[in-house]
Amino acid sequence: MLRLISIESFKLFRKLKSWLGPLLILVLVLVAFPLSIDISQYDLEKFYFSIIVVSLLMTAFVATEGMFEEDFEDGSLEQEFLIEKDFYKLALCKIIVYVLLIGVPIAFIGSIFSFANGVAIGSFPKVFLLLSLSNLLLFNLFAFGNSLSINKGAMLGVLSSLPLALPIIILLGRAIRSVQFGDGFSEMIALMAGVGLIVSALMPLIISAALKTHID
Amino acid sequence: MFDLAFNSLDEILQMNGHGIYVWSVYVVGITAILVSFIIAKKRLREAQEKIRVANASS
Amino acid sequence: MTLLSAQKISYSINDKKLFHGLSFNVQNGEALHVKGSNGSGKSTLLRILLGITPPSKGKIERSNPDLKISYLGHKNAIKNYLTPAQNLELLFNESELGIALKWLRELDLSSVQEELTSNLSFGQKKKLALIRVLAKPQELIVLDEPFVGLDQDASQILNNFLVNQLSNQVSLIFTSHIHPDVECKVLDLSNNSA
Amino acid sequence: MITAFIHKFSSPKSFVVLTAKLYPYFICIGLCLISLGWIWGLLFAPEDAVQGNSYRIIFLHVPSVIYAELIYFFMAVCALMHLVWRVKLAAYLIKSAAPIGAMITFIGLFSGSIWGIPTWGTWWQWDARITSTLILFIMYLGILTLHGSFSNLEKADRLMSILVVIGVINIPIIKKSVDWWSTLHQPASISVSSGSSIDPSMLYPLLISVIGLGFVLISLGILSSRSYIYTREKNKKWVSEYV
Repeated sequence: MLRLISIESFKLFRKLKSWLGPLLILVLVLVAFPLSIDISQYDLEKFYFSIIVVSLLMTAFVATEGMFEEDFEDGSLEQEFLIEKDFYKLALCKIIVYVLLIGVPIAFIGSIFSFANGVAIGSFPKVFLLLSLSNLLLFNLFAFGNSLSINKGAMLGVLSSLPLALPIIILLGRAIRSVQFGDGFSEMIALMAGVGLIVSALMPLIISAALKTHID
Repeated sequence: MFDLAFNSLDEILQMNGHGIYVWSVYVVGITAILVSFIIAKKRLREAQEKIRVANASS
Repeated sequence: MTLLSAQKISYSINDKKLFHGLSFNVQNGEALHVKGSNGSGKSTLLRILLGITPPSKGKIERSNPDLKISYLGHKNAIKNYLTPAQNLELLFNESELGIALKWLRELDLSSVQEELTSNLSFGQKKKLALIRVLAKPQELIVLDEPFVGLDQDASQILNNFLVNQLSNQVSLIFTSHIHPDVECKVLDLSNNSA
Repeated sequence: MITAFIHKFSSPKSFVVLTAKLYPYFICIGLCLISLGWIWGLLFAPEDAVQGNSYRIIFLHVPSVIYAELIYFFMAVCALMHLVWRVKLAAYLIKSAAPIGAMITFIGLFSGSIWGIPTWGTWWQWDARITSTLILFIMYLGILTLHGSFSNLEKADRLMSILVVIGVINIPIIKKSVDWWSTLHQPASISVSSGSSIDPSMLYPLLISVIGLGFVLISLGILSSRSYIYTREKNKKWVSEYV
């Protein structure tokens, strides 16, 4: 486990465009959006948060795009299979590393922007925690979509993994409401954390089966 | 229960102004199913033809 | 002692048979040379023996499920955006790294050690990939066309290494169009295509 | 033992032989029932007090959304059989059922939107049913695209099965979450069919068209699965003997 985590974080750090790219895209969208509408006419804070949520979805998708592709293309997956006999640990570690190195920074930027634009939704830690948890879920699902369609392009990725991500977005919308109205926030967090744990434990199992099929 | 709900063909087509909705839905639905049948039949014929050709040549 | 035995394995892809009913076994310290024309399924056979690809029929038995195997296929499993030294760091733990760096010098790669691997030539990348096999202790070595792209010296080094390993009771399975100077059994797939 | 049993009754050969025999009956029953149901529903059933004549879309809409979900469920069962027992036939059936499912889901969505115009004044609502049907449609497309993108068909079969199984878990989740989410905005304003409160003079033709469409779709499935089995197994001896 530790070996894989250190390998994956080493690799991700070296691939500048894989982790800096999504972050920059997020910043770009969040900056460009308020500029593209007439702020005096609309209440930006009313819907700015949903822009953050949608761009979160997009960045998570972009960030996970090449997750397994490189290892598949250069044969590292086969070597890994000879060592571990399956890909459970690999998928788990990859997801952990990606969430920590890309997902959490994305969540951080998202929360900063929500405050910079005067969105009245409770305290910073709450929003940050919420976005991080939803990123954990999103990264798991997109990793799954990615393992199905390793190098077959974004269209297939969207078709196979976006339907899975919609419940998360809906849940996030519900959670935001609970923060705004100050009721049931801890229940929401508990629910998301619970779902996140279950998904993080099970998803690598499915991803492992999919990757195994790919190298067959 | 088995009385016609309409008095004339015109009424059937009109359906009190809702005819356009009802009939367009049925036309599209029936066409879609028919087209799928035609495609399926054609594919089946092609597949059988291919196998027959392969049989004849071997 | 039998390290690995194949029993009546067949493989077909999209209902096209590649080979059929192959049976053989590999003893400790024995080499097996898989021969055959292009597309006869040599690489696939190696992958089946490794357990990566499941055979369509038949089964592979190993003396020990945790057999230590080194494998080098067509794909080098080398990261292009890292330097050769960093690549080795990914592969080996600290105690093994010394041996790996020794092989790096031996194979004449120390001059490009700090360059990006994507700038290396085909043969240099292949040598780098070979270190994975050379520096790890193992019980079975599986190589798919190991001599392609290697220069005279490197081929000689690899050949000596293989001979040395065989005498240490390590088994070897490989495909190659160049016949190396090792004593080996031959399995020819071209007669077998159904 | 279960494995042996399943394999015996799931050989593509016996499937083709059996369904070829059943096909003429199924298509006859299907066509008779569906014409009966639709003529009854369109011409004889009384006008609805609230919705007027536009409710007659129900005789196409409800059967198609029922089968949109049933076909997916069927595919999920097949996917499990394929993953657990490696039944080849199951994968063939998924592959041939998916386009039919996509088509019938499309009909369901289309008829629903058209129906929405006179009834709700809008052709789209983000409520649980509609959203999950749309997602279902996207998933059918995803499954077809995924299968189409591999040259090694056995790989394609297995990856497709994985996606189908994950999808079947996802559908109820989406439904529940939209329900939960939208109840916060507004009370559930739309309920398509109110179950047993429907008048018998409308219920009978509806039931008949549901059963009729079922037979029609099974016949369609028989046709397309047979041609798909032929193409996949064209090198097998039984195919050349049977055709």
